[in-house]
Amino acid sequence: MQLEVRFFALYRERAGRSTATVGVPDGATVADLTSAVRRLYPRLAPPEVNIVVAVNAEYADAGTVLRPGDEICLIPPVSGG
Amino acid sequence: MQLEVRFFALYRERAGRSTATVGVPDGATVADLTSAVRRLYPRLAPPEVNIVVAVNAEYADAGTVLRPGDEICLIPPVSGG
Amino acid sequence: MPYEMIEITHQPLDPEQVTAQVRRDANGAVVTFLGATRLYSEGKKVVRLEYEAYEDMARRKLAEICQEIRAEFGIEDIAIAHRIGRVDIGQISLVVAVASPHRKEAFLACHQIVDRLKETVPIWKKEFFEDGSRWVACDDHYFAPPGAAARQQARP
Amino acid sequence: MPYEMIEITHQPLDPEQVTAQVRRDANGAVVTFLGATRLYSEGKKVVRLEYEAYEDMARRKLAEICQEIRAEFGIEDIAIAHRIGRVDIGQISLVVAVASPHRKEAFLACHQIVDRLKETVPIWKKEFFEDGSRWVACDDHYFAPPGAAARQQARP
Repeated sequence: MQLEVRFFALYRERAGRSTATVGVPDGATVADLTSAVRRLYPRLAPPEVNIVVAVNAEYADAGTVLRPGDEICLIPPVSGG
Repeated sequence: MQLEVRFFALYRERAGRSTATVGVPDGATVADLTSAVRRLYPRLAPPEVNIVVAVNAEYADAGTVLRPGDEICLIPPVSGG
Repeated sequence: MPYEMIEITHQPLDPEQVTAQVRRDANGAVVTFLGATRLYSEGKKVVRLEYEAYEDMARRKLAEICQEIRAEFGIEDIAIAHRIGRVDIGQISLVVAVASPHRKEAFLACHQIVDRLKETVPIWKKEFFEDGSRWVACDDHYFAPPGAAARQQARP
Repeated sequence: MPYEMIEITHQPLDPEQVTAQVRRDANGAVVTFLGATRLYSEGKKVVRLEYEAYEDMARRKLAEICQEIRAEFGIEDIAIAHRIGRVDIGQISLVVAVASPHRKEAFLACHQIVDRLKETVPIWKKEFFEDGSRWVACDDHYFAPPGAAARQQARP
Protein backbone atom coordinates (compact mmCIF):
# COMPACT_ATOMS: atom_id res chain seq x y z
CA MET A 1 0.00 0.00 0.00
CA GLN A 2 1.01 3.58 -0.55
CA LEU A 3 1.04 5.80 2.53
CA GLU A 4 1.22 9.56 2.64
CA VAL A 5 3.80 10.70 5.21
CA ARG A 6 4.21 14.25 6.55
CA PHE A 7 7.52 15.68 7.74
CA PHE A 8 7.84 18.48 10.26
CA ALA A 9 10.60 20.89 11.23
CA LEU A 10 14.05 19.23 11.12
CA TYR A 11 12.70 16.23 9.21
CA ARG A 12 10.98 18.49 6.68
CA GLU A 13 14.26 20.26 6.03
CA ARG A 14 16.29 17.04 5.94
CA ALA A 15 13.83 15.39 3.54
CA GLY A 16 13.66 18.57 1.49
CA ARG A 17 9.87 18.31 1.39
CA SER A 18 6.74 18.35 3.54
CA THR A 19 5.13 15.13 2.37
CA ALA A 20 6.11 11.95 0.61
CA THR A 21 4.30 8.87 -0.62
CA VAL A 22 5.94 5.72 0.74
CA GLY A 23 5.23 2.18 -0.42
CA VAL A 24 5.07 -0.54 2.26
CA PRO A 25 3.60 -4.09 2.29
CA ASP A 26 0.02 -4.47 3.52
CA GLY A 27 0.04 -5.02 7.28
CA ALA A 28 3.21 -2.97 7.67
CA THR A 29 3.97 -1.48 11.09
CA VAL A 30 5.33 1.88 12.14
CA ALA A 31 8.79 0.28 12.32
CA ASP A 32 8.46 -0.95 8.75
CA LEU A 33 7.43 2.50 7.64
CA THR A 34 10.34 4.29 9.33
CA SER A 35 12.75 1.79 7.74
CA ALA A 36 11.26 2.53 4.33
CA VAL A 37 11.44 6.29 4.94
CA ARG A 38 15.08 6.01 6.05
CA ARG A 39 15.91 4.22 2.82
CA LEU A 40 14.25 6.98 0.80
CA TYR A 41 15.80 9.80 2.87
CA PRO A 42 19.05 8.53 4.36
CA ARG A 43 19.99 11.96 5.70
CA LEU A 44 16.85 12.19 7.84
CA ALA A 45 18.45 10.98 11.08
CA PRO A 46 21.39 8.82 12.11
CA PRO A 47 20.59 5.13 12.72
CA GLU A 48 20.80 5.44 16.52
CA VAL A 49 18.00 8.03 16.55
CA ASN A 50 14.53 6.60 17.08
CA ILE A 51 12.18 8.35 14.66
CA VAL A 52 8.95 9.12 16.51
CA VAL A 53 5.77 8.70 14.50
CA ALA A 54 2.24 9.97 15.02
CA VAL A 55 -0.63 8.05 13.47
CA ASN A 56 -3.92 9.90 13.22
CA ALA A 57 -2.61 12.62 15.51
CA GLU A 58 -1.54 10.29 18.34
CA TYR A 59 1.94 9.05 19.20
CA ALA A 60 2.23 5.47 17.93
CA ASP A 61 4.67 2.78 18.99
CA ALA A 62 6.84 0.78 16.62
CA GLY A 63 4.43 -2.18 16.51
CA THR A 64 1.35 -0.20 15.47
CA VAL A 65 -0.10 -1.66 12.27
CA LEU A 66 -0.78 0.91 9.56
CA ARG A 67 -3.83 1.07 7.33
CA PRO A 68 -4.44 2.86 4.05
CA GLY A 69 -5.59 6.42 4.65
CA ASP A 70 -3.85 6.76 8.04
CA GLU A 71 -2.53 10.24 8.75
CA ILE A 72 1.15 9.60 9.37
CA CYS A 73 3.58 12.26 10.62
CA LEU A 74 7.25 12.07 11.54
CA ILE A 75 7.82 13.98 14.78
CA PRO A 76 11.30 15.29 15.58
CA PRO A 77 12.07 16.17 19.24
CA VAL A 78 9.56 18.84 20.24
CA SER A 79 10.51 22.29 21.52
CA GLY A 80 7.36 24.36 21.92
CA GLY A 81 6.91 27.05 24.51
CA MET B 1 7.56 59.39 78.62
CA GLN B 2 4.56 59.80 76.34
CA LEU B 3 4.51 57.60 73.25
CA GLU B 4 2.30 57.95 70.22
CA VAL B 5 0.81 54.58 69.25
CA ARG B 6 -0.96 53.77 65.95
CA PHE B 7 -3.67 51.15 65.63
CA PHE B 8 -4.48 49.34 62.40
CA ALA B 9 -7.44 47.31 61.15
CA LEU B 10 -9.02 45.22 63.93
CA TYR B 11 -7.11 47.10 66.63
CA ARG B 12 -8.17 50.44 65.21
CA GLU B 13 -11.79 49.37 65.37
CA ARG B 14 -11.46 47.83 68.83
CA ALA B 15 -9.71 50.92 70.20
CA GLY B 16 -12.20 53.15 68.44
CA ARG B 17 -9.37 55.35 67.19
CA SER B 18 -6.27 55.37 64.95
CA THR B 19 -3.76 56.77 67.40
CA ALA B 20 -3.37 57.18 71.14
CA THR B 21 -0.82 58.75 73.44
CA VAL B 22 0.31 56.26 76.05
CA GLY B 23 2.38 57.09 79.14
CA VAL B 24 5.10 54.61 80.15
CA PRO B 25 8.17 54.91 82.42
CA ASP B 26 11.46 55.91 80.74
CA GLY B 27 13.26 52.75 79.58
CA ALA B 28 9.97 50.93 79.02
CA THR B 29 9.96 47.95 76.68
CA VAL B 30 7.49 46.82 74.05
CA ALA B 31 6.00 44.47 76.66
CA ASP B 32 5.51 47.38 79.06
CA LEU B 33 3.82 49.35 76.31
CA THR B 34 1.40 46.59 75.31
CA SER B 35 0.46 46.15 78.99
CA ALA B 36 -0.26 49.87 79.24
CA VAL B 37 -2.27 49.81 76.02
CA ARG B 38 -4.28 46.82 77.21
CA ARG B 39 -5.15 48.70 80.42
CA LEU B 40 -6.35 51.70 78.37
CA TYR B 41 -8.23 49.55 75.81
CA PRO B 42 -9.23 46.30 77.53
CA ARG B 43 -11.33 45.19 74.54
CA LEU B 44 -8.33 45.27 72.17
CA ALA B 45 -7.50 41.56 72.43
CA PRO B 46 -7.98 38.75 74.92
CA PRO B 47 -5.07 38.15 77.32
CA GLU B 48 -3.88 35.00 75.53
CA VAL B 49 -3.32 36.93 72.29
CA ASN B 50 0.19 38.29 71.82
CA ILE B 51 -0.09 41.82 70.49
CA VAL B 52 2.53 42.26 67.79
CA VAL B 53 4.25 45.64 67.71
CA ALA B 54 6.29 47.39 65.03
CA VAL B 55 8.82 50.00 66.10
CA ASN B 56 10.03 52.35 63.38
CA ALA B 57 8.46 50.14 60.71
CA GLU B 58 10.15 46.89 61.84
CA TYR B 59 8.70 44.03 63.88
CA ALA B 60 10.00 44.40 67.43
CA ASP B 61 10.20 41.77 70.14
CA ALA B 62 8.83 42.16 73.64
CA GLY B 63 12.18 43.18 75.12
CA THR B 64 12.87 46.05 72.72
CA VAL B 65 13.45 49.26 74.69
CA LEU B 66 11.40 52.22 73.48
CA ARG B 67 12.63 55.77 73.09
CA PRO B 68 10.75 59.04 72.77
CA GLY B 69 9.78 59.73 69.15
CA ASP B 70 9.69 56.04 68.14
CA GLU B 71 7.03 55.22 65.55
CA ILE B 72 5.02 52.53 67.29
CA CYS B 73 2.25 50.55 65.60
CA LEU B 74 0.09 47.70 66.83
CA ILE B 75 -0.10 45.02 64.12
CA PRO B 76 -3.03 42.58 64.11
CA PRO B 77 -2.60 39.31 62.17
CA VAL B 78 -1.94 40.31 58.56
CA SER B 79 -4.05 39.23 55.61
CA GLY B 80 -2.83 41.00 52.50
CA GLY B 81 -3.00 39.52 49.05
CA MET C 1 20.61 46.06 36.77
CA PRO C 2 17.77 44.31 38.61
CA TYR C 3 14.40 45.99 38.22
CA GLU C 4 12.04 46.35 41.14
CA MET C 5 8.64 48.00 41.40
CA ILE C 6 6.68 48.11 44.65
CA GLU C 7 3.39 49.93 44.57
CA ILE C 8 0.63 50.30 47.15
CA THR C 9 -2.26 52.22 45.70
CA HIS C 10 -5.93 53.08 46.04
CA GLN C 11 -6.31 52.92 42.26
CA PRO C 12 -7.50 49.91 40.25
CA LEU C 13 -4.56 47.73 39.22
CA ASP C 14 -3.54 47.19 35.61
CA PRO C 15 -1.91 43.72 35.40
CA GLU C 16 -0.63 44.33 31.90
CA GLN C 17 1.21 47.43 33.03
CA VAL C 18 2.73 45.62 36.05
CA THR C 19 3.83 42.69 33.90
CA ALA C 20 5.31 45.06 31.32
CA GLN C 21 7.70 46.36 34.01
CA VAL C 22 9.63 43.11 34.13
CA ARG C 23 9.69 42.16 30.46
CA ARG C 24 13.18 42.43 29.03
CA ASP C 25 14.92 40.72 26.16
CA ALA C 26 16.98 38.57 28.53
CA ASN C 27 13.87 37.19 30.21
CA GLY C 28 12.34 34.19 28.51
CA ALA C 29 9.78 33.59 31.24
CA VAL C 30 7.37 35.90 33.02
CA VAL C 31 5.03 34.58 35.70
CA THR C 32 2.24 36.86 36.87
CA PHE C 33 -0.03 36.29 39.84
CA LEU C 34 -3.37 38.07 40.11
CA GLY C 35 -5.24 37.97 43.38
CA ALA C 36 -8.89 38.87 43.01
CA THR C 37 -11.81 39.22 45.35
CA ARG C 38 -13.75 35.99 45.46
CA LEU C 39 -17.51 35.83 45.62
CA TYR C 40 -17.45 33.27 48.44
CA SER C 41 -15.30 33.03 51.55
CA GLU C 42 -15.72 29.84 53.55
CA GLY C 43 -19.19 29.41 52.08
CA LYS C 44 -20.40 32.94 52.80
CA LYS C 45 -21.21 35.37 50.02
CA VAL C 46 -18.87 38.36 50.05
CA VAL C 47 -20.18 41.68 48.79
CA ARG C 48 -16.91 43.61 48.86
CA LEU C 49 -13.52 43.85 50.52
CA GLU C 50 -11.61 46.63 52.13
CA TYR C 51 -7.85 46.63 52.49
CA GLU C 52 -5.86 48.69 54.92
CA ALA C 53 -2.06 48.97 55.00
CA TYR C 54 0.68 50.33 57.17
CA GLU C 55 2.15 51.69 54.00
CA ASP C 56 5.71 52.61 54.98
CA MET C 57 6.32 49.30 56.64
CA ALA C 58 4.50 47.34 53.92
CA ARG C 59 6.82 48.84 51.29
CA ARG C 60 9.81 48.03 53.46
CA LYS C 61 8.74 44.42 54.04
CA LEU C 62 8.01 43.96 50.33
CA ALA C 63 11.47 45.27 49.48
CA GLU C 64 12.95 42.78 51.97
CA ILE C 65 11.03 39.95 50.35
CA CYS C 66 12.32 41.02 46.92
CA GLN C 67 15.86 41.00 48.24
CA GLU C 68 15.48 37.51 49.76
CA ILE C 69 13.89 36.14 46.59
CA ARG C 70 16.66 37.55 44.41
CA ALA C 71 19.27 35.87 46.58
CA GLU C 72 17.42 32.55 46.74
CA PHE C 73 16.33 32.18 43.13
CA GLY C 74 18.90 34.20 41.24
CA ILE C 75 16.18 36.18 39.53
CA GLU C 76 16.30 39.90 38.97
CA ASP C 77 13.10 41.51 37.85
CA ILE C 78 10.13 41.80 40.20
CA ALA C 79 7.08 44.05 40.18
CA ILE C 80 4.49 44.06 42.97
CA ALA C 81 1.32 46.14 43.14
CA HIS C 82 -1.17 45.90 45.99
CA ARG C 83 -4.43 47.78 45.95
CA ILE C 84 -5.88 49.12 49.18
CA GLY C 85 -9.22 50.64 50.11
CA ARG C 86 -12.46 49.25 48.73
CA VAL C 87 -12.19 46.38 46.25
CA ASP C 88 -15.34 44.94 44.71
CA ILE C 89 -15.95 41.29 43.76
CA GLY C 90 -13.87 40.10 40.83
CA GLN C 91 -11.54 43.08 41.03
CA ILE C 92 -7.83 42.64 41.44
CA SER C 93 -6.20 43.35 44.79
CA LEU C 94 -2.69 42.06 44.06
CA VAL C 95 -0.42 41.69 41.05
CA VAL C 96 3.02 40.07 41.35
CA ALA C 97 5.11 39.71 38.20
CA VAL C 98 8.46 37.94 38.14
CA ALA C 99 10.67 37.56 35.10
CA SER C 100 13.63 35.28 34.66
CA PRO C 101 15.66 33.76 31.86
CA HIS C 102 14.10 30.37 32.71
CA ARG C 103 10.64 29.41 33.82
CA LYS C 104 11.26 27.29 36.90
CA GLU C 105 12.78 30.14 38.91
CA ALA C 106 10.05 32.52 37.78
CA PHE C 107 7.29 30.16 38.96
CA LEU C 108 8.91 29.38 42.31
CA ALA C 109 9.89 32.97 43.01
CA CYS C 110 6.44 34.37 42.19
CA HIS C 111 4.76 31.75 44.38
CA GLN C 112 7.13 32.47 47.26
CA ILE C 113 6.62 36.22 47.02
CA VAL C 114 2.86 35.80 47.35
CA ASP C 115 3.24 33.35 50.26
CA ARG C 116 5.64 35.61 52.15
CA LEU C 117 3.59 38.71 51.45
CA LYS C 118 0.63 37.05 53.11
CA GLU C 119 2.74 36.12 56.14
CA THR C 120 4.65 39.26 56.97
CA VAL C 121 3.48 42.38 55.13
CA PRO C 122 1.28 44.66 57.25
CA ILE C 123 -1.81 44.76 55.06
CA TRP C 124 -5.25 43.76 56.27
CA LYS C 125 -8.32 42.55 54.47
CA LYS C 126 -11.85 43.01 55.73
CA GLU C 127 -14.62 40.96 54.18
CA PHE C 128 -18.10 42.43 54.04
CA PHE C 129 -21.01 40.00 53.92
CA GLU C 130 -24.68 40.76 53.53
CA ASP C 131 -25.07 40.47 57.30
CA GLY C 132 -21.76 41.57 58.76
CA SER C 133 -18.03 41.77 58.26
CA ARG C 134 -14.76 40.34 59.54
CA TRP C 135 -11.07 41.01 59.46
CA VAL C 136 -9.51 38.01 57.74
CA ALA C 137 -6.92 36.06 59.82
CA CYS C 138 -8.30 37.51 63.06
CA ASP C 139 -10.06 34.30 63.86
CA ASP C 140 -13.24 35.09 65.74
CA HIS C 141 -12.80 32.76 68.70
CA TYR C 142 -9.15 33.44 69.24
CA PHE C 143 -9.55 37.14 68.79
CA ALA C 144 -12.87 37.68 70.48
CA PRO C 145 -12.56 40.60 72.88
CA PRO C 146 -12.16 39.60 76.54
CA GLY C 147 -15.88 39.70 77.40
CA ALA C 148 -16.86 37.49 74.47
CA ALA C 149 -13.96 35.10 75.15
CA ALA C 150 -15.14 34.66 78.71
CA ARG C 151 -18.65 33.86 77.46
CA GLN C 152 -17.27 31.32 74.98
CA GLN C 153 -15.07 29.67 77.60
CA ALA C 154 -18.09 29.34 79.87
CA ARG C 155 -19.80 27.04 77.35
CA PRO C 156 -19.87 23.36 78.37
CA MET D 1 -18.68 24.51 33.90
CA PRO D 2 -14.93 24.41 33.38
CA TYR D 3 -13.62 26.88 30.85
CA GLU D 4 -10.94 25.93 28.36
CA MET D 5 -9.34 27.87 25.55
CA ILE D 6 -6.67 26.37 23.29
CA GLU D 7 -5.36 28.56 20.53
CA ILE D 8 -2.55 28.10 18.03
CA THR D 9 -2.14 31.19 15.93
CA HIS D 10 0.15 33.13 13.63
CA GLN D 11 -1.03 36.38 15.20
CA PRO D 12 0.74 38.24 18.02
CA LEU D 13 -0.55 37.10 21.41
CA ASP D 14 -2.43 39.35 23.79
CA PRO D 15 -1.72 38.10 27.34
CA GLU D 16 -4.41 40.31 28.86
CA GLN D 17 -7.03 38.78 26.61
CA VAL D 18 -5.88 35.22 27.39
CA THR D 19 -5.88 35.91 31.13
CA ALA D 20 -9.33 37.51 30.90
CA GLN D 21 -10.70 34.17 29.65
CA VAL D 22 -10.19 32.51 33.03
CA ARG D 23 -11.17 35.32 35.37
CA ARG D 24 -14.41 34.54 37.17
CA ASP D 25 -15.87 35.63 40.48
CA ALA D 26 -15.17 32.24 42.03
CA ASN D 27 -11.47 32.43 41.18
CA GLY D 28 -9.35 34.23 43.72
CA ALA D 29 -6.07 33.38 42.02
CA VAL D 30 -4.93 33.64 38.43
CA VAL D 31 -1.42 32.61 37.41
CA THR D 32 -0.24 33.56 33.95
CA PHE D 33 2.92 32.37 32.24
CA LEU D 34 4.42 34.29 29.35
CA GLY D 35 7.12 32.69 27.28
CA ALA D 36 9.09 35.20 25.25
CA THR D 37 11.93 35.00 22.79
CA ARG D 38 15.22 35.53 24.58
CA LEU D 39 18.07 37.53 23.15
CA TYR D 40 20.62 34.83 24.05
CA SER D 41 20.45 31.07 23.78
CA GLU D 42 23.36 29.21 25.34
CA GLY D 43 25.50 32.29 24.93
CA LYS D 44 24.67 32.92 21.27
CA LYS D 45 22.78 36.00 20.16
CA VAL D 46 19.42 35.09 18.66
CA VAL D 47 17.97 37.33 15.98
CA ARG D 48 14.54 35.69 15.71
CA LEU D 49 12.64 32.46 16.16
CA GLU D 50 10.34 30.47 13.98
CA TYR D 51 7.78 28.05 15.35
CA GLU D 52 6.16 25.26 13.43
CA ALA D 53 3.30 23.08 14.69
CA TYR D 54 1.45 19.95 13.76
CA GLU D 55 -1.66 21.88 14.59
CA ASP D 56 -4.35 19.20 14.85
CA MET D 57 -2.24 17.02 17.07
CA ALA D 58 -0.93 19.97 19.09
CA ARG D 59 -4.50 21.01 19.94
CA ARG D 60 -5.33 17.44 20.88
CA LYS D 61 -2.27 17.05 23.12
CA LEU D 62 -2.99 20.39 24.78
CA ALA D 63 -6.57 19.31 25.46
CA GLU D 64 -5.22 16.09 27.01
CA ILE D 65 -2.88 18.09 29.23
CA CYS D 66 -5.79 20.29 30.35
CA GLN D 67 -7.81 17.21 31.22
CA GLU D 68 -4.94 15.68 33.24
CA ILE D 69 -4.30 18.95 35.07
CA ARG D 70 -7.96 19.36 35.98
CA ALA D 71 -8.03 15.87 37.45
CA GLU D 72 -4.75 16.31 39.33
CA PHE D 73 -5.19 19.79 40.74
CA GLY D 74 -8.96 20.18 40.93
CA ILE D 75 -8.82 23.39 38.97
CA GLU D 76 -11.23 24.33 36.22
CA ASP D 77 -10.29 27.29 34.12
CA ILE D 78 -7.38 27.11 31.69
CA ALA D 79 -6.46 29.18 28.65
CA ILE D 80 -3.48 28.39 26.42
CA ALA D 81 -2.31 30.34 23.39
CA HIS D 82 0.77 29.42 21.36
CA ARG D 83 2.04 31.59 18.57
CA ILE D 84 3.64 29.98 15.51
CA GLY D 85 5.54 31.34 12.56
CA ARG D 86 8.11 34.08 12.97
CA VAL D 87 8.53 35.53 16.47
CA ASP D 88 10.99 38.36 17.02
CA ILE D 89 13.13 38.93 20.13
CA GLY D 90 11.11 39.96 23.18
CA GLN D 91 7.84 38.90 21.62
CA ILE D 92 5.56 36.40 23.29
CA SER D 93 5.34 32.87 21.94
CA LEU D 94 3.25 31.28 24.70
CA VAL D 95 0.61 32.38 27.19
CA VAL D 96 -0.81 29.96 29.75
CA ALA D 97 -3.39 31.28 32.22
CA VAL D 98 -4.82 29.16 35.03
CA ALA D 99 -7.41 30.32 37.51
CA SER D 100 -8.43 28.67 40.72
CA PRO D 101 -10.15 29.58 43.97
CA HIS D 102 -6.77 29.27 45.73
CA ARG D 103 -3.29 30.20 44.65
CA LYS D 104 -1.29 27.05 45.31
CA GLU D 105 -3.21 24.97 42.76
CA ALA D 106 -3.04 27.77 40.21
CA PHE D 107 0.76 28.04 40.51
CA LEU D 108 1.38 24.28 40.37
CA ALA D 109 -1.08 23.68 37.55
CA CYS D 110 0.28 26.50 35.38
CA HIS D 111 3.87 25.30 35.91
CA GLN D 112 2.90 21.72 35.04
CA ILE D 113 1.06 22.76 31.90
CA VAL D 114 4.13 24.55 30.59
CA ASP D 115 6.42 21.63 31.51
CA ARG D 116 4.18 19.07 29.82
CA LEU D 117 3.62 21.26 26.78
CA LYS D 118 7.36 21.33 26.24
CA GLU D 119 7.58 17.55 26.54
CA THR D 120 4.75 16.26 24.40
CA VAL D 121 3.10 18.86 22.20
CA PRO D 122 4.26 18.72 18.56
CA ILE D 123 5.53 22.27 18.19
CA TRP D 124 9.07 23.08 17.08
CA LYS D 125 11.24 26.11 17.62
CA LYS D 126 14.01 27.16 15.28
CA GLU D 127 16.54 29.70 16.50
CA PHE D 128 18.16 32.01 13.96
CA PHE D 129 21.59 33.40 14.82
CA GLU D 130 23.65 35.92 12.93
CA ASP D 131 25.62 33.05 11.39
CA GLY D 132 23.19 30.15 11.18
CA SER D 133 20.19 28.45 12.73
CA ARG D 134 19.19 25.35 14.67
CA TRP D 135 16.10 23.41 15.64
CA VAL D 136 15.98 23.50 19.43
CA ALA D 137 16.06 20.06 21.15
CA CYS D 138 17.54 18.44 18.04
CA ASP D 139 20.99 18.31 19.58
CA ASP D 140 23.60 18.70 16.88
CA HIS D 141 25.78 15.73 17.73
CA TYR D 142 22.98 13.29 18.37
CA PHE D 143 20.99 14.43 15.41
CA ALA D 144 23.73 15.04 12.90
CA PRO D 145 22.81 13.36 9.61
CA PRO D 146 24.56 10.00 9.05
CA GLY D 147 27.57 11.40 7.16
CA ALA D 148 28.35 14.01 9.80
CA ALA D 149 27.82 11.48 12.60
CA ALA D 150 30.38 9.17 11.02
CA ARG D 151 32.86 12.04 10.82
CA GLN D 152 32.30 12.90 14.47
CA GLN D 153 32.70 9.31 15.58
CA ALA D 154 35.96 9.12 13.66
CA ARG D 155 37.50 11.80 15.89
CA PRO D 156 40.12 10.55 18.33
